[in-house]
Amino acid sequence: MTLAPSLTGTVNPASARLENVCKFYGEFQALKDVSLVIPPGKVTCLIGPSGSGKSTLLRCINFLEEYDRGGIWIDDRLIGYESVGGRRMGGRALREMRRDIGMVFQQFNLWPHMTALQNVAEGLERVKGIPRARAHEIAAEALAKVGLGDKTGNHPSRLSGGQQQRVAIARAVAMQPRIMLFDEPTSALDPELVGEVLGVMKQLAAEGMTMVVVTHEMGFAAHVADRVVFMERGELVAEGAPAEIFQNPGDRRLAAFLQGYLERNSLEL
Amino acid sequence: MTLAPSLTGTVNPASARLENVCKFYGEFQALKDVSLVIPPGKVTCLIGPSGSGKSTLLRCINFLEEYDRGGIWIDDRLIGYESVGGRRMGGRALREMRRDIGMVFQQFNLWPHMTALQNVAEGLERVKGIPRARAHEIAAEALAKVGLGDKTGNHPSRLSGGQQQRVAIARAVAMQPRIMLFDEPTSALDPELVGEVLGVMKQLAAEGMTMVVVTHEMGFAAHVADRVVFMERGELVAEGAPAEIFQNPGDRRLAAFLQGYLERNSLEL
Amino acid sequence: DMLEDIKAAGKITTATEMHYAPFDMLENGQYAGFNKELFDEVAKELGVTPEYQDLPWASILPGLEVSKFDFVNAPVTITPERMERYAFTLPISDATVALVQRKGGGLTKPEDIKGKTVGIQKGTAQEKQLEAYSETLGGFTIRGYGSPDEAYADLAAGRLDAVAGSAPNLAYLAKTRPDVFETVQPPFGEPKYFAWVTRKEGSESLIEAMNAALVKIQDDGRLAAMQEKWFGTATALPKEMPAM
Amino acid sequence: MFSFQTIIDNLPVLAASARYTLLISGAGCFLGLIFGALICVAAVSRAPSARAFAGVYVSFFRGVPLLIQLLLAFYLLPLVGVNVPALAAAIFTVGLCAAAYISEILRGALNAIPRGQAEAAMAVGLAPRDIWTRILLPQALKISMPALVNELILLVKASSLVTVVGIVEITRMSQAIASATYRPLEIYLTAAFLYLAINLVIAALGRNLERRLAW
Amino acid sequence: MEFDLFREYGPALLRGLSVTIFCWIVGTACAMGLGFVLALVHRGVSARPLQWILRAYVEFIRGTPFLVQLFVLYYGAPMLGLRLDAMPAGLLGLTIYGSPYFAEIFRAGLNAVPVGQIEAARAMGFAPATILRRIMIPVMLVSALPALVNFSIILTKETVILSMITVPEIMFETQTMMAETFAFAESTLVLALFFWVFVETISRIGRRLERRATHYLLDRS
Ligand SMILES: Nc1ncnc2c1ncn2[C@@H]1O[C@H](COP(=O)(O)OP(=O)(O)OP(=O)(O)O)[C@@H](O)[C@H]1O
Ligand SMILES: Nc1ncnc2c1ncn2[C@@H]1O[C@H](COP(=O)(O)OP(=O)(O)OP(=O)(O)O)[C@@H](O)[C@H]1O
Ligand SMILES: [Mg+2]
Ligand SMILES: [Mg+2]
Repeated sequence: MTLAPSLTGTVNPASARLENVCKFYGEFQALKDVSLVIPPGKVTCLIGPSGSGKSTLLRCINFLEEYDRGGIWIDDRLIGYESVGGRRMGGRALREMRRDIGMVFQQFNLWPHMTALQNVAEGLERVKGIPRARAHEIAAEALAKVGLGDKTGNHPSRLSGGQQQRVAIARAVAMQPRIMLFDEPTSALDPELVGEVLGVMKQLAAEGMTMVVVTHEMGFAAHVADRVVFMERGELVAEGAPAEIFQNPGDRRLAAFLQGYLERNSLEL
Repeated sequence: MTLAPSLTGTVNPASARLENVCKFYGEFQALKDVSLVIPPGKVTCLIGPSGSGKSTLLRCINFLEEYDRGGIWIDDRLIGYESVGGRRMGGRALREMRRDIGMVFQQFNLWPHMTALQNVAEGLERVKGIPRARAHEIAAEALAKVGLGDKTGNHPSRLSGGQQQRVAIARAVAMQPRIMLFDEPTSALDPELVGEVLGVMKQLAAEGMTMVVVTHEMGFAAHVADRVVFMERGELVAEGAPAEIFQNPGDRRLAAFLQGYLERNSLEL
Repeated sequence: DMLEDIKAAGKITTATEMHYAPFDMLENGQYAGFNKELFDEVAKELGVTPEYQDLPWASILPGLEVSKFDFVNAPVTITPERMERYAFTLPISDATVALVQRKGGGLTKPEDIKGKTVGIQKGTAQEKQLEAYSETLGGFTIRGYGSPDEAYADLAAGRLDAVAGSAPNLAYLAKTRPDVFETVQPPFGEPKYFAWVTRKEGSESLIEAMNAALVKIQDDGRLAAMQEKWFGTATALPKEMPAM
Repeated sequence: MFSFQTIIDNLPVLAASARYTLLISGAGCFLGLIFGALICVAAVSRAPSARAFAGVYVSFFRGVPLLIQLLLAFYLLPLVGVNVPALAAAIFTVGLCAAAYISEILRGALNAIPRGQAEAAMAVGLAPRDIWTRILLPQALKISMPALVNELILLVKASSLVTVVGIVEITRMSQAIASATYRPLEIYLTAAFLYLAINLVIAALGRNLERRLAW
Repeated sequence: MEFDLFREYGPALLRGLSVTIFCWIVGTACAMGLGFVLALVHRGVSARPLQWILRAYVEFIRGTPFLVQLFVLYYGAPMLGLRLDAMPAGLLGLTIYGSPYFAEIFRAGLNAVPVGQIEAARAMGFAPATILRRIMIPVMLVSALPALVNFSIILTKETVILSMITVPEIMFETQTMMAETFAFAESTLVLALFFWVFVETISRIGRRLERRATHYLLDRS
């Protein structure tokens, strides 16, 4: 299931920088002064308990969620606002920035009225302006690579959970973004597929795509990530190379979070 | 996050028996002559690749999906049809059977117009006839037990993925069914919560509830399951105690499926 | 027999469309008009109480046919075709066709409308007369309307040069809105009359009794008083069915 | 030209006639919503006979103009020996007709509700009545609220057709006054404002409910 | 029943029929177009004053009877110097009258499109017009089509009111026939039959469109 170079190509990776990002839902503060540098061409894994704000953070990076304070820069260009605390950015400019940012949603968000193939081809046609026939070719290839060669004609309602997730991944990857945001991209996949999808991601990483991955797969974080970021209750609590985070979890909360993970995941009885 | 006995009580576990169950989606055969006995009071884990028919099988057990051939018996009562190959069962009888069967869906299927609390209380009120105040009490307790004590008033749209999944679990568990169908109940949960939810399930198992769990958590299958069933392409390929399945995967496809799982899930570098 | 039934019930039920001033209209929500006063008198002569009902024209004749009421006390122009289908009383009013124009509209006599546009309520006996008149005059445009109100509105809006209708109606219109409308004298065409109608079956004796009452009311001067009140002038009505 | 005096003089009579408009449209709305929901349930039922019934119902009540339905109720029913009072005939006809439209609106809204919603309810063991009243209809109501308000407003205005059975409501009264005073513009505008007042209340209620149903 | 009548009045009725169908097609298309634009403006513009004007327009037009609107447009507007012929006035009237209803139906439909689907398109850098055309409209139609068909059917009946301003549509011609011949039962029957066929045709087309729009939904049981 490795994607051919024709699909991913070699991209010019983008960097991202977050400074003091705050996000409120009414009274509730989902992000508390998050500052973070996402280096270009590296894999950054975001781990943390449920409800800690991982998805919110990811959604702020492509400005699907409007952050309330602070700033997020993609390659030194502020996203969403004209200046920190200033007016909202124009639609066209935002759109241009988003073309460089791919995203795989936690709930997939496939378009129900399109087949798997159309879901993947749509962006190629409409955003990249690739002619229909060629777009369908690329889409079919991308779907075959995630093991869905025989389901290209199925609508999402006629796909299993894991199949839907793979369509979502193919849809994002086929667009060849410069930075990719994955929100739990393997949650619905079986171990075998997890392995293959992680393989794809490793390959993308190797080709230099910047990646931010929210994941509960500690194994993936440990093996693929260049940096691991641990969040809790909207705060960035720990950050470091996988070795630091997993072998010497200095923070008490991080240690508690990781505890018991290993024992549960062994197949020995 | 262990559920108090008051919530789960000690249930009278139900058994289930599948015989030559076939399910077609148009031309596509999703289940191929599946025969399986689910012993009462035991945990049966269903594993297998994405698209192999696990969800379909689970949905046939409570007849949300109408199977086309064969029969499924809950405690020796055929579900869905009056006799094998006969007429559809009456609505009332089906409803009565379903009251004994709990289900946690792969996509949660929370009711968006109700708060987390109402989602859990609804069935208690309407199906079990528990008075509103008491039902809310029980629901609040159940939510607190899955770590959502502070989110009872949130609508699903204002919950994170993992929080939604926990509401779905609380909704099913609070009904105290005699047999429970879990479709990847921990897919959206972080490792810490996975541990806790598995704890709840272990407790339920200990209290004698029959459980059928579709899972990609091989660790859980290995540690909690009494029986493990491996499916592929709609077929039941292997079945046995966890020790047999995981330590001596006789079947070639099963072996391939399990391979690489362990290495990926270690945190060593 | 209808007369016996009505006498036995002590009342006569009728229907009319209560917006055809000055015959049938609402004054402060109450039914009023020449028609009502005249019918009140006729009912008194018959010794029954009248019951009035407002219905749109579209459901009046169908309602009559399924006996929802006994009588149509709307002013219906007597024509040969209608006489084949319904039973008419003696005339209750003149219905000869006349013209009304915008105030200061420049028509001094009916003949002036040659080459101009005239509005008329569709399907009325007056429409037929107007068509005949158009032929004799050598042509003017006729526009049909669902009700006279719309024709008057279009006259005020300037799309029409004149509206044709029965002389009493138009006289009342000009009297009520002298700032907007004025009549064109004199009426033209053959003399026509309004009368009331009912079903044919079983109505001979009823019609006879009503005709007798109408003649009596005219003879003792009550009719003339009502005509003065509502039309401004009194004119004698035929005491026998006029030849059509 | 424009005479406010005419308006002032006739407003009380017109306003009084509004009670029929209110009565017929109010009762009609009520019947329409209830029957509409029931027809909608039938239309998506798994029983072919129920579906067929809903199909014929909608086809008849949408296909035949309300005016003619009223005439039928008023003039045809007596021929077969059913003599209903005009007001009852009017309310029922208006309500049954609205139900056809409302059922279609709700059916569309149901299409937008994910299948898993009803499945979750069935899995919990809710009875069909509860599935409809607690899970499906509330969501359908939210989705279709603007279209439902449309329908109710149309119903208020359609209540003017009951004049054919001899009920003098706002429209009829204004026609009568217009032809007595020869001031149709003034009178019709007044009538329009009465309708507007009623409909603004409905629209405001609808918006309020729509906001409350946000989740 | 005297069906000989139709030999004499047939041609006029047929003419009326085609006028009705013409008015309906043009009026509905224009009203739907204007309504869609209104719904988009409502959704896309957050400026308070504009929202206010929009609401006022919708509630005002929706809240008053078509008869009165048409009356004012045709008989009242000349007082202000705007004199339209019957047919243009009728079509303009239908457009204005229908637009707020369609606007509300479209608004409801667009609101029912799950946000996630729009977000997915936004995240990929789709232009707003593309999102509208490729994602929102197809998904919106699933819930809105029955209501759209509903109101289009209602408009067939509102075209009857155009008879009031002398547009020679079917009601106008039938009234003529009715007044001249007293053939009430026959006329009513003809009218009913015509509308039934007309409406049935529209709902058939609607159902076909609906089947196409919802083809991806699974049957619900
Ligand atoms: N619209 C909203 N209104 C109010 N609170 C919200 C809203 N959306 C999210 N939240 C809250 O914000 C917090 C962060 O949510 P987020 O989805 O970012 O969590 P997460 O880290 O992705 O969790 P998970 O691993 O469960 O997906 C949660 O506690 C959630 O309840
Ligand atoms: N309505 C449908 N029409 C056609 N095919 C369907 C339909 N629903 C499911 N399928 C197919 O049936 C197969 C089994 O689906 P199912 O959801 O049971 O898989 P699964 O084992 O649960 O997979 P996953 O782990 O990805 O959730 C899949 O290949 C899917 O594409
Ligand atoms: Mg999340
Ligand atoms: Mg599944």
